[in-house]
Amino acid sequence: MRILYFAGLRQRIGVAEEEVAPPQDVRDVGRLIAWLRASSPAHEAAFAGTSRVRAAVNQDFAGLGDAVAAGDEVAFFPPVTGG
Amino acid sequence: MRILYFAGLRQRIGVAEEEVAPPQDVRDVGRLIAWLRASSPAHEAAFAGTSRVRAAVNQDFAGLGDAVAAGDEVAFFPPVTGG
Amino acid sequence: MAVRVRVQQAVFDLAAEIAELTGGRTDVGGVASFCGLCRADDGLVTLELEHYPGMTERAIERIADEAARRWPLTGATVIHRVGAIPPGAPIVLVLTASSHRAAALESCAFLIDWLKTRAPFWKREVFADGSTRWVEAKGEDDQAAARWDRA
Amino acid sequence: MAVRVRVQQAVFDLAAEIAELTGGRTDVGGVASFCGLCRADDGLVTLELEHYPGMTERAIERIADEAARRWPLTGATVIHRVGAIPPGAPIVLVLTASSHRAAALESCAFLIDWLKTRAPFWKREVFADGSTRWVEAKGEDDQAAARWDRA
Repeated sequence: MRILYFAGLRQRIGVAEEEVAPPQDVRDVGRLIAWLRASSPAHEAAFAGTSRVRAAVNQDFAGLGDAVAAGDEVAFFPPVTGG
Repeated sequence: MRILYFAGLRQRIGVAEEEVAPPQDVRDVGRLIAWLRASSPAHEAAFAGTSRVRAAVNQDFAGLGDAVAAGDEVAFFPPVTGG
Repeated sequence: MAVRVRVQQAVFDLAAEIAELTGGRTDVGGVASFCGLCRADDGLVTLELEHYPGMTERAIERIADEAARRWPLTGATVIHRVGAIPPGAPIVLVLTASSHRAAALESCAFLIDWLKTRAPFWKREVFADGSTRWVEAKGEDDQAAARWDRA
Repeated sequence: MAVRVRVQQAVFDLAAEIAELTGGRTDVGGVASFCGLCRADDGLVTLELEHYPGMTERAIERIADEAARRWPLTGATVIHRVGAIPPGAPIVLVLTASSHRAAALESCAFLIDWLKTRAPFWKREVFADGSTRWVEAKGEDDQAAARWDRA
Protein backbone atom coordinates (compact mmCIF):
# COMPACT_ATOMS: atom_id res chain seq x y z
CA MET A 1 0.00 0.00 0.00
CA ARG A 2 1.37 3.37 -1.00
CA ILE A 3 0.87 6.25 1.44
CA LEU A 4 1.23 9.90 0.33
CA TYR A 5 1.42 12.94 2.59
CA PHE A 6 0.89 16.54 1.54
CA ALA A 7 1.48 20.04 2.88
CA GLY A 8 1.92 20.42 6.64
CA LEU A 9 1.39 16.70 7.23
CA ARG A 10 4.19 15.83 4.80
CA GLN A 11 6.44 18.39 6.44
CA ARG A 12 5.82 17.04 9.95
CA ILE A 13 6.27 13.39 9.01
CA GLY A 14 9.33 14.24 6.94
CA VAL A 15 8.55 12.05 3.92
CA ALA A 16 6.24 12.64 0.96
CA GLU A 17 5.44 8.95 0.52
CA GLU A 18 6.10 5.50 1.95
CA GLU A 19 5.27 1.87 1.15
CA VAL A 20 3.55 0.10 4.05
CA ALA A 21 2.11 -3.36 4.64
CA PRO A 22 -0.43 -3.04 7.45
CA PRO A 23 -2.00 -6.17 8.98
CA GLN A 24 -5.19 -7.56 7.46
CA ASP A 25 -7.51 -6.03 10.06
CA VAL A 26 -6.53 -2.52 8.86
CA ARG A 27 -9.42 -2.50 6.44
CA ASP A 28 -10.55 1.14 6.39
CA VAL A 29 -9.16 4.68 6.46
CA GLY A 30 -9.82 5.14 10.17
CA ARG A 31 -7.96 1.99 11.16
CA LEU A 32 -5.14 2.85 8.76
CA ILE A 33 -4.71 6.24 10.44
CA ALA A 34 -4.59 4.59 13.87
CA TRP A 35 -2.01 2.07 12.63
CA LEU A 36 0.15 4.78 11.00
CA ARG A 37 0.03 6.94 14.15
CA ALA A 38 1.37 4.02 16.15
CA SER A 39 4.22 3.46 13.67
CA SER A 40 6.48 6.29 14.90
CA PRO A 41 6.51 9.36 17.15
CA ALA A 42 6.77 11.57 14.02
CA HIS A 43 3.59 10.04 12.59
CA GLU A 44 1.80 10.40 15.91
CA ALA A 45 2.83 14.06 16.21
CA ALA A 46 1.97 14.83 12.58
CA PHE A 47 -1.53 13.37 12.72
CA ALA A 48 -2.15 14.84 16.18
CA GLY A 49 -0.94 18.25 15.00
CA THR A 50 -3.08 18.40 11.86
CA SER A 51 -6.57 19.69 12.46
CA ARG A 52 -9.11 17.76 10.44
CA VAL A 53 -6.93 15.33 8.45
CA ARG A 54 -8.41 14.61 5.01
CA ALA A 55 -7.89 11.38 3.11
CA ALA A 56 -8.08 10.14 -0.47
CA VAL A 57 -8.09 6.51 -1.60
CA ASN A 58 -6.89 5.99 -5.16
CA GLN A 59 -7.24 9.73 -5.78
CA ASP A 60 -10.84 10.04 -4.60
CA PHE A 61 -11.74 11.81 -1.37
CA ALA A 62 -12.50 9.21 1.30
CA GLY A 63 -14.06 9.12 4.78
CA LEU A 64 -12.87 7.20 7.85
CA GLY A 65 -15.13 4.25 7.00
CA ASP A 66 -13.98 3.85 3.41
CA ALA A 67 -12.14 0.62 2.59
CA VAL A 68 -8.40 0.36 1.99
CA ALA A 69 -6.54 -2.70 0.68
CA ALA A 70 -3.13 -3.82 -0.51
CA GLY A 71 -2.18 -2.03 -3.72
CA ASP A 72 -4.19 1.10 -2.93
CA GLU A 73 -2.75 4.61 -3.08
CA VAL A 74 -3.88 6.37 0.10
CA ALA A 75 -3.17 10.07 0.67
CA PHE A 76 -3.45 12.17 3.81
CA PHE A 77 -3.49 15.96 3.91
CA PRO A 78 -4.90 19.01 5.70
CA PRO A 79 -8.04 20.77 4.42
CA VAL A 80 -7.34 22.19 0.97
CA THR A 81 -6.48 25.88 0.50
CA GLY A 82 -6.20 26.45 -3.25
CA GLY A 83 -7.90 29.00 -5.45
CA MET B 1 -36.27 73.41 -25.04
CA ARG B 2 -34.19 70.80 -26.81
CA ILE B 3 -35.87 67.44 -27.51
CA LEU B 4 -33.83 64.32 -28.36
CA TYR B 5 -35.17 61.04 -29.69
CA PHE B 6 -33.35 57.72 -29.68
CA ALA B 7 -33.62 54.28 -31.30
CA GLY B 8 -37.03 53.26 -32.67
CA LEU B 9 -38.62 56.50 -31.52
CA ARG B 10 -36.06 58.57 -33.45
CA GLN B 11 -36.56 56.38 -36.50
CA ARG B 12 -40.35 56.77 -36.43
CA ILE B 13 -40.30 60.52 -35.89
CA GLY B 14 -37.59 60.95 -38.51
CA VAL B 15 -35.42 63.43 -36.58
CA ALA B 16 -32.86 62.89 -33.83
CA GLU B 17 -33.54 66.26 -32.22
CA GLU B 18 -35.63 69.38 -32.42
CA GLU B 19 -35.95 72.75 -30.70
CA VAL B 20 -39.44 73.39 -29.37
CA ALA B 21 -41.14 76.19 -27.44
CA PRO B 22 -44.17 74.66 -25.74
CA PRO B 23 -46.70 76.92 -23.98
CA GLN B 24 -46.19 77.73 -20.29
CA ASP B 25 -48.69 75.15 -19.03
CA VAL B 26 -46.48 72.34 -20.39
CA ARG B 27 -44.69 72.04 -17.07
CA ASP B 28 -43.94 68.33 -16.75
CA VAL B 29 -42.83 65.34 -18.82
CA GLY B 30 -46.36 63.96 -19.17
CA ARG B 31 -47.77 67.22 -20.51
CA LEU B 32 -44.76 67.63 -22.81
CA ILE B 33 -45.43 64.19 -24.33
CA ALA B 34 -49.10 65.09 -24.90
CA TRP B 35 -48.10 68.38 -26.52
CA LEU B 36 -45.47 66.71 -28.77
CA ARG B 37 -47.93 63.99 -29.82
CA ALA B 38 -50.35 66.69 -30.95
CA SER B 39 -47.63 68.45 -32.96
CA SER B 40 -47.66 66.10 -36.00
CA PRO B 41 -49.02 62.74 -37.17
CA ALA B 42 -45.44 61.36 -37.16
CA HIS B 43 -45.02 62.31 -33.49
CA GLU B 44 -48.43 60.80 -32.63
CA ALA B 45 -47.59 57.55 -34.44
CA ALA B 46 -44.11 57.33 -32.95
CA PHE B 47 -45.22 57.80 -29.35
CA ALA B 48 -48.26 55.53 -29.87
CA GLY B 49 -46.06 52.84 -31.44
CA THR B 50 -43.42 52.81 -28.70
CA SER B 51 -44.26 50.54 -25.80
CA ARG B 52 -43.28 52.14 -22.51
CA VAL B 53 -41.62 55.41 -23.61
CA ARG B 54 -38.80 56.40 -21.27
CA ALA B 55 -37.71 60.00 -20.63
CA ALA B 56 -34.67 61.86 -19.36
CA VAL B 57 -34.52 65.52 -18.32
CA ASN B 58 -31.05 67.04 -18.52
CA GLN B 59 -29.58 63.54 -18.83
CA ASP B 60 -31.27 62.09 -15.75
CA PHE B 61 -34.04 59.51 -16.02
CA ALA B 62 -37.38 61.23 -15.39
CA GLY B 63 -40.98 60.21 -14.72
CA LEU B 64 -44.18 61.70 -16.17
CA GLY B 65 -44.54 64.05 -13.21
CA ASP B 66 -41.02 65.49 -13.35
CA ALA B 67 -40.73 69.17 -14.24
CA VAL B 68 -39.56 70.52 -17.59
CA ALA B 69 -38.75 74.14 -18.39
CA ALA B 70 -37.31 76.31 -21.15
CA GLY B 71 -33.61 75.53 -21.66
CA ASP B 72 -33.95 71.90 -20.60
CA GLU B 73 -32.66 68.99 -22.66
CA VAL B 74 -35.43 66.39 -22.71
CA ALA B 75 -34.90 62.96 -24.29
CA PHE B 76 -37.39 60.25 -25.19
CA PHE B 77 -36.51 56.65 -25.98
CA PRO B 78 -37.70 53.02 -25.69
CA PRO B 79 -36.59 50.82 -22.76
CA VAL B 80 -32.83 50.36 -22.93
CA THR B 81 -31.26 47.21 -24.40
CA GLY B 82 -27.51 47.53 -23.92
CA GLY B 83 -25.05 45.17 -22.34
CA MET C 1 -11.58 53.50 -5.71
CA ALA C 2 -10.75 54.08 -9.37
CA VAL C 3 -13.71 53.67 -11.72
CA ARG C 4 -12.99 53.73 -15.44
CA VAL C 5 -15.92 54.13 -17.83
CA ARG C 6 -15.60 54.25 -21.60
CA VAL C 7 -18.07 54.20 -24.49
CA GLN C 8 -16.23 53.56 -27.74
CA GLN C 9 -16.44 52.01 -31.20
CA ALA C 10 -13.07 50.26 -30.93
CA VAL C 11 -12.59 46.73 -29.67
CA PHE C 12 -11.13 46.66 -26.16
CA ASP C 13 -8.04 44.81 -24.97
CA LEU C 14 -9.01 42.73 -21.96
CA ALA C 15 -5.45 41.91 -20.88
CA ALA C 16 -4.47 45.60 -20.99
CA GLU C 17 -7.56 46.57 -19.00
CA ILE C 18 -6.81 44.00 -16.30
CA ALA C 19 -3.18 45.14 -16.18
CA GLU C 20 -4.44 48.72 -15.70
CA LEU C 21 -6.65 47.59 -12.83
CA THR C 22 -4.10 45.47 -11.00
CA GLY C 23 -0.68 46.72 -12.15
CA GLY C 24 1.69 47.72 -9.38
CA ARG C 25 -0.75 46.66 -6.64
CA THR C 26 -0.41 43.78 -4.22
CA ASP C 27 -3.73 44.20 -2.41
CA VAL C 28 -5.95 42.73 -5.15
CA GLY C 29 -7.04 39.19 -4.34
CA GLY C 30 -9.44 38.68 -7.22
CA VAL C 31 -10.53 40.17 -10.53
CA ALA C 32 -13.91 39.21 -11.93
CA SER C 33 -14.90 40.00 -15.47
CA PHE C 34 -17.88 39.69 -17.71
CA CYS C 35 -17.59 40.13 -21.45
CA GLY C 36 -20.80 40.24 -23.51
CA LEU C 37 -20.47 39.05 -27.10
CA CYS C 38 -22.62 39.43 -30.21
CA ARG C 39 -24.46 36.19 -31.03
CA ALA C 40 -25.55 35.30 -34.58
CA ASP C 41 -29.14 34.50 -33.52
CA ASP C 42 -31.70 34.16 -36.32
CA GLY C 43 -29.15 34.86 -39.05
CA LEU C 44 -28.07 38.22 -37.65
CA VAL C 45 -25.20 39.76 -39.66
CA THR C 46 -24.63 42.99 -37.70
CA LEU C 47 -25.69 44.42 -34.38
CA GLU C 48 -25.93 48.23 -34.32
CA LEU C 49 -25.55 49.91 -30.98
CA GLU C 50 -26.73 53.45 -30.28
CA HIS C 51 -26.26 55.46 -27.09
CA TYR C 52 -26.98 58.88 -25.59
CA PRO C 53 -23.59 60.61 -25.51
CA GLY C 54 -23.04 62.22 -22.13
CA MET C 55 -25.96 60.63 -20.34
CA THR C 56 -24.75 57.08 -21.00
CA GLU C 57 -21.32 57.67 -19.49
CA ARG C 58 -22.90 59.42 -16.48
CA ALA C 59 -25.38 56.60 -15.97
CA ILE C 60 -22.61 53.98 -16.00
CA GLU C 61 -20.48 56.04 -13.61
CA ARG C 62 -23.39 56.19 -11.17
CA ILE C 63 -23.89 52.44 -11.37
CA ALA C 64 -20.18 51.90 -10.74
CA ASP C 65 -20.29 54.32 -7.80
CA GLU C 66 -23.19 52.31 -6.36
CA ALA C 67 -21.13 49.12 -6.74
CA ALA C 68 -18.26 50.80 -4.89
CA ARG C 69 -20.65 51.75 -2.07
CA ARG C 70 -21.89 48.19 -1.75
CA TRP C 71 -18.63 46.23 -2.07
CA PRO C 72 -15.02 46.91 -0.95
CA LEU C 73 -13.55 47.27 -4.43
CA THR C 74 -10.02 48.36 -5.33
CA GLY C 75 -11.14 49.27 -8.85
CA ALA C 76 -13.71 48.75 -11.59
CA THR C 77 -13.75 49.20 -15.35
CA VAL C 78 -16.76 49.31 -17.68
CA ILE C 79 -16.30 49.57 -21.45
CA HIS C 80 -19.29 49.49 -23.79
CA ARG C 81 -18.95 49.52 -27.55
CA VAL C 82 -21.26 51.38 -29.93
CA GLY C 83 -21.64 51.29 -33.71
CA ALA C 84 -21.72 48.19 -35.92
CA ILE C 85 -20.67 44.94 -34.27
CA PRO C 86 -20.34 41.62 -36.15
CA PRO C 87 -21.32 38.23 -34.68
CA GLY C 88 -18.68 36.82 -32.35
CA ALA C 89 -17.30 40.27 -31.48
CA PRO C 90 -17.30 41.73 -27.96
CA ILE C 91 -19.91 44.34 -26.97
CA VAL C 92 -19.34 45.09 -23.32
CA LEU C 93 -16.70 44.49 -20.66
CA VAL C 94 -17.16 44.74 -16.92
CA LEU C 95 -14.13 44.28 -14.67
CA THR C 96 -14.09 44.44 -10.88
CA ALA C 97 -11.16 44.04 -8.53
CA SER C 98 -11.19 43.52 -4.78
CA SER C 99 -9.16 42.02 -1.96
CA HIS C 100 -12.01 39.55 -1.61
CA ARG C 101 -13.26 37.09 -4.18
CA ALA C 102 -16.96 37.38 -3.30
CA ALA C 103 -16.90 41.18 -3.61
CA ALA C 104 -15.35 40.99 -7.08
CA LEU C 105 -17.76 38.30 -8.32
CA GLU C 106 -20.92 39.85 -6.91
CA SER C 107 -20.16 43.41 -7.98
CA CYS C 108 -19.37 42.21 -11.50
CA ALA C 109 -22.79 40.54 -11.77
CA PHE C 110 -24.43 43.63 -10.25
CA LEU C 111 -22.73 45.98 -12.73
CA ILE C 112 -23.79 44.08 -15.83
CA ASP C 113 -27.33 43.55 -14.50
CA TRP C 114 -27.84 47.25 -13.74
CA LEU C 115 -26.05 48.37 -16.89
CA LYS C 116 -28.51 46.32 -18.96
CA THR C 117 -31.52 48.05 -17.45
CA ARG C 118 -30.24 51.51 -16.47
CA ALA C 119 -27.68 52.63 -19.05
CA PRO C 120 -29.07 54.21 -22.24
CA PHE C 121 -28.02 51.90 -25.07
CA TRP C 122 -30.24 50.51 -27.80
CA LYS C 123 -29.54 47.57 -30.07
CA ARG C 124 -30.78 47.08 -33.61
CA GLU C 125 -30.35 43.74 -35.37
CA VAL C 126 -29.51 43.71 -39.08
CA PHE C 127 -30.25 40.45 -40.93
CA ALA C 128 -28.87 38.93 -44.12
CA ASP C 129 -31.92 39.99 -46.16
CA GLY C 130 -31.35 43.62 -45.15
CA SER C 131 -34.27 43.72 -42.72
CA THR C 132 -33.70 45.30 -39.30
CA ARG C 133 -35.30 44.90 -35.91
CA TRP C 134 -34.91 46.93 -32.72
CA VAL C 135 -34.20 44.61 -29.82
CA GLU C 136 -36.98 44.62 -27.22
CA ALA C 137 -36.16 44.97 -23.54
CA LYS C 138 -36.44 41.61 -21.76
CA GLY C 139 -38.43 40.93 -18.62
CA GLU C 140 -35.68 38.59 -17.44
CA ASP C 141 -33.22 41.51 -17.49
CA ASP C 142 -35.57 43.51 -15.23
CA GLN C 143 -35.76 40.53 -12.89
CA ALA C 144 -31.98 40.11 -12.86
CA ALA C 145 -31.60 43.81 -12.01
CA ALA C 146 -34.36 43.71 -9.39
CA ARG C 147 -32.54 41.11 -7.27
CA TRP C 148 -30.06 43.87 -6.37
CA ASP C 149 -32.82 46.19 -5.11
CA ARG C 150 -32.58 46.90 -1.45
CA ALA C 151 -35.47 46.30 0.88
CA MET D 1 -19.12 21.16 -23.88
CA ALA D 2 -15.34 21.59 -23.93
CA VAL D 3 -13.75 21.71 -20.47
CA ARG D 4 -10.08 22.61 -20.30
CA VAL D 5 -8.22 21.98 -17.05
CA ARG D 6 -4.54 22.71 -16.51
CA VAL D 7 -2.26 22.72 -13.47
CA GLN D 8 0.98 24.47 -14.33
CA GLN D 9 3.84 26.60 -13.01
CA ALA D 10 3.72 29.06 -15.91
CA VAL D 11 1.70 32.26 -15.92
CA PHE D 12 -1.41 31.96 -18.11
CA ASP D 13 -2.46 34.27 -20.95
CA LEU D 14 -6.04 35.38 -20.29
CA ALA D 15 -6.64 36.82 -23.77
CA ALA D 16 -5.41 33.63 -25.44
CA GLU D 17 -7.59 31.50 -23.17
CA ILE D 18 -10.69 33.56 -23.97
CA ALA D 19 -9.88 33.39 -27.69
CA GLU D 20 -9.62 29.60 -27.35
CA LEU D 21 -13.03 29.48 -25.67
CA THR D 22 -14.87 31.76 -28.09
CA GLY D 23 -12.85 31.70 -31.34
CA GLY D 24 -14.83 30.79 -34.44
CA ARG D 25 -18.11 30.58 -32.52
CA THR D 26 -21.10 32.89 -32.81
CA ASP D 27 -23.29 31.25 -30.16
CA VAL D 28 -21.46 32.63 -27.12
CA GLY D 29 -23.33 35.52 -25.51
CA GLY D 30 -21.16 36.00 -22.46
CA VAL D 31 -17.83 35.01 -20.97
CA ALA D 32 -17.34 35.33 -17.23
CA SER D 33 -13.94 35.07 -15.63
CA PHE D 34 -12.41 35.06 -12.21
CA CYS D 35 -8.71 35.49 -11.69
CA GLY D 36 -7.30 35.00 -8.21
CA LEU D 37 -4.12 36.95 -7.42
CA CYS D 38 -1.46 36.68 -4.74
CA ARG D 39 -1.82 39.43 -2.12
CA ALA D 40 1.12 40.71 -0.09
CA ASP D 41 -0.70 40.34 3.25
CA ASP D 42 1.43 40.59 6.40
CA GLY D 43 4.65 41.12 4.45
CA LEU D 44 4.36 37.94 2.39
CA VAL D 45 7.16 37.66 -0.17
CA THR D 46 6.24 34.35 -1.85
CA LEU D 47 3.28 32.03 -1.90
CA GLU D 48 4.16 28.36 -2.48
CA LEU D 49 1.47 26.18 -3.97
CA GLU D 50 1.52 22.40 -3.74
CA HIS D 51 -0.90 19.95 -5.35
CA TYR D 52 -1.56 16.22 -5.72
CA PRO D 53 -0.61 15.44 -9.33
CA GLY D 54 -3.30 13.38 -10.97
CA MET D 55 -5.95 13.74 -8.30
CA THR D 56 -6.00 17.53 -8.55
CA GLU D 57 -6.69 17.54 -12.29
CA ARG D 58 -9.38 14.88 -11.86
CA ALA D 59 -11.03 16.77 -9.03
CA ILE D 60 -11.17 19.97 -11.10
CA GLU D 61 -12.55 18.08 -14.11
CA ARG D 62 -15.34 16.68 -11.96
CA ILE D 63 -16.19 20.13 -10.64
CA ALA D 64 -16.28 21.48 -14.20
CA ASP D 65 -18.47 18.55 -15.28
CA GLU D 66 -20.86 19.39 -12.46
CA ALA D 67 -20.96 23.01 -13.66
CA ALA D 68 -21.77 21.79 -17.17
CA ARG D 69 -24.64 19.70 -15.77
CA ARG D 70 -26.08 22.68 -13.90
CA TRP D 71 -25.71 25.42 -16.52
CA PRO D 72 -25.94 25.49 -20.33
CA LEU D 73 -22.29 26.26 -21.01
CA THR D 74 -20.54 26.34 -24.37
CA GLY D 75 -17.15 25.91 -22.69
CA ALA D 76 -15.15 26.32 -19.48
CA THR D 77 -11.47 26.66 -18.67
CA VAL D 78 -9.76 26.26 -15.29
CA ILE D 79 -6.05 26.92 -14.90
CA HIS D 80 -4.36 26.72 -11.51
CA ARG D 81 -0.72 27.54 -10.96
CA VAL D 82 1.61 25.70 -8.59
CA GLY D 83 5.11 26.46 -7.34
CA ALA D 84 6.40 29.81 -6.09
CA ILE D 85 4.17 32.81 -6.80
CA PRO D 86 5.16 36.42 -5.97
CA PRO D 87 2.72 39.07 -4.68
CA GLY D 88 0.61 40.59 -7.45
CA ALA D 89 0.90 37.51 -9.68
CA PRO D 90 -2.06 35.40 -10.80
CA ILE D 91 -2.77 32.07 -9.08
CA VAL D 92 -5.95 30.74 -10.64
CA LEU D 93 -8.15 31.45 -13.64
CA VAL D 94 -11.74 30.31 -14.14
CA LEU D 95 -13.45 31.07 -17.45
CA THR D 96 -17.01 30.13 -18.39
CA ALA D 97 -18.83 30.78 -21.65
CA SER D 98 -22.53 30.48 -22.38
CA SER D 99 -25.22 31.82 -24.66
CA HIS D 100 -26.71 33.33 -21.51
CA ARG D 101 -25.13 35.87 -19.21
CA ALA D 102 -26.54 34.46 -15.97
CA ALA D 103 -25.25 30.95 -16.76
CA ALA D 104 -21.74 32.27 -17.37
CA LEU D 105 -21.68 34.43 -14.23
CA GLU D 106 -23.18 31.86 -11.86
CA SER D 107 -21.11 28.92 -13.10
CA CYS D 108 -17.93 30.99 -12.77
CA ALA D 109 -18.71 31.74 -9.11
CA PHE D 110 -19.65 28.08 -8.56
CA LEU D 111 -16.38 26.81 -10.07
CA ILE D 112 -14.11 28.99 -7.96
CA ASP D 113 -16.14 28.29 -4.78
CA TRP D 114 -16.00 24.51 -5.25
CA LEU D 115 -12.40 24.57 -6.44
CA LYS D 116 -11.39 26.31 -3.21
CA THR D 117 -12.90 23.56 -1.05
CA ARG D 118 -12.71 20.44 -3.24
CA ALA D 119 -9.52 20.57 -5.28
CA PRO D 120 -6.33 19.38 -3.55
CA PHE D 121 -4.06 22.42 -3.39
CA TRP D 122 -2.22 23.74 -0.37
CA LYS D 123 -0.69 27.17 0.11
CA ARG D 124 2.33 28.04 2.20
CA GLU D 125 3.22 31.67 2.89
CA VAL D 126 6.88 32.71 2.96
CA PHE D 127 7.68 35.97 4.76
CA ALA D 128 10.56 38.41 4.49
CA ASP D 129 12.25 37.05 7.64
CA GLY D 130 12.30 33.56 6.13
CA SER D 131 9.52 32.22 8.30
CA THR D 132 6.77 30.17 6.67
CA ARG D 133 3.14 29.42 7.48
CA TRP D 134 0.71 26.94 5.95
CA VAL D 135 -2.51 28.71 5.09
CA GLU D 136 -5.48 27.44 7.13
CA ALA D 137 -8.74 26.54 5.41
CA LYS D 138 -11.35 29.26 5.96
CA GLY D 139 -14.86 28.73 7.25
CA GLU D 140 -16.10 31.40 4.85
CA ASP D 141 -14.88 29.29 1.93
CA ASP D 142 -16.91 26.33 3.20
CA GLN D 143 -19.93 28.59 3.47
CA ALA D 144 -19.41 29.97 -0.05
CA ALA D 145 -19.18 26.41 -1.38
CA ALA D 146 -22.19 25.23 0.63
CA ARG D 147 -24.55 27.71 -1.03
CA TRP D 148 -24.25 25.57 -4.18
CA ASP D 149 -25.34 22.39 -2.33
CA ARG D 150 -28.57 21.01 -3.57
CA ALA D 151 -31.46 20.33 -1.23
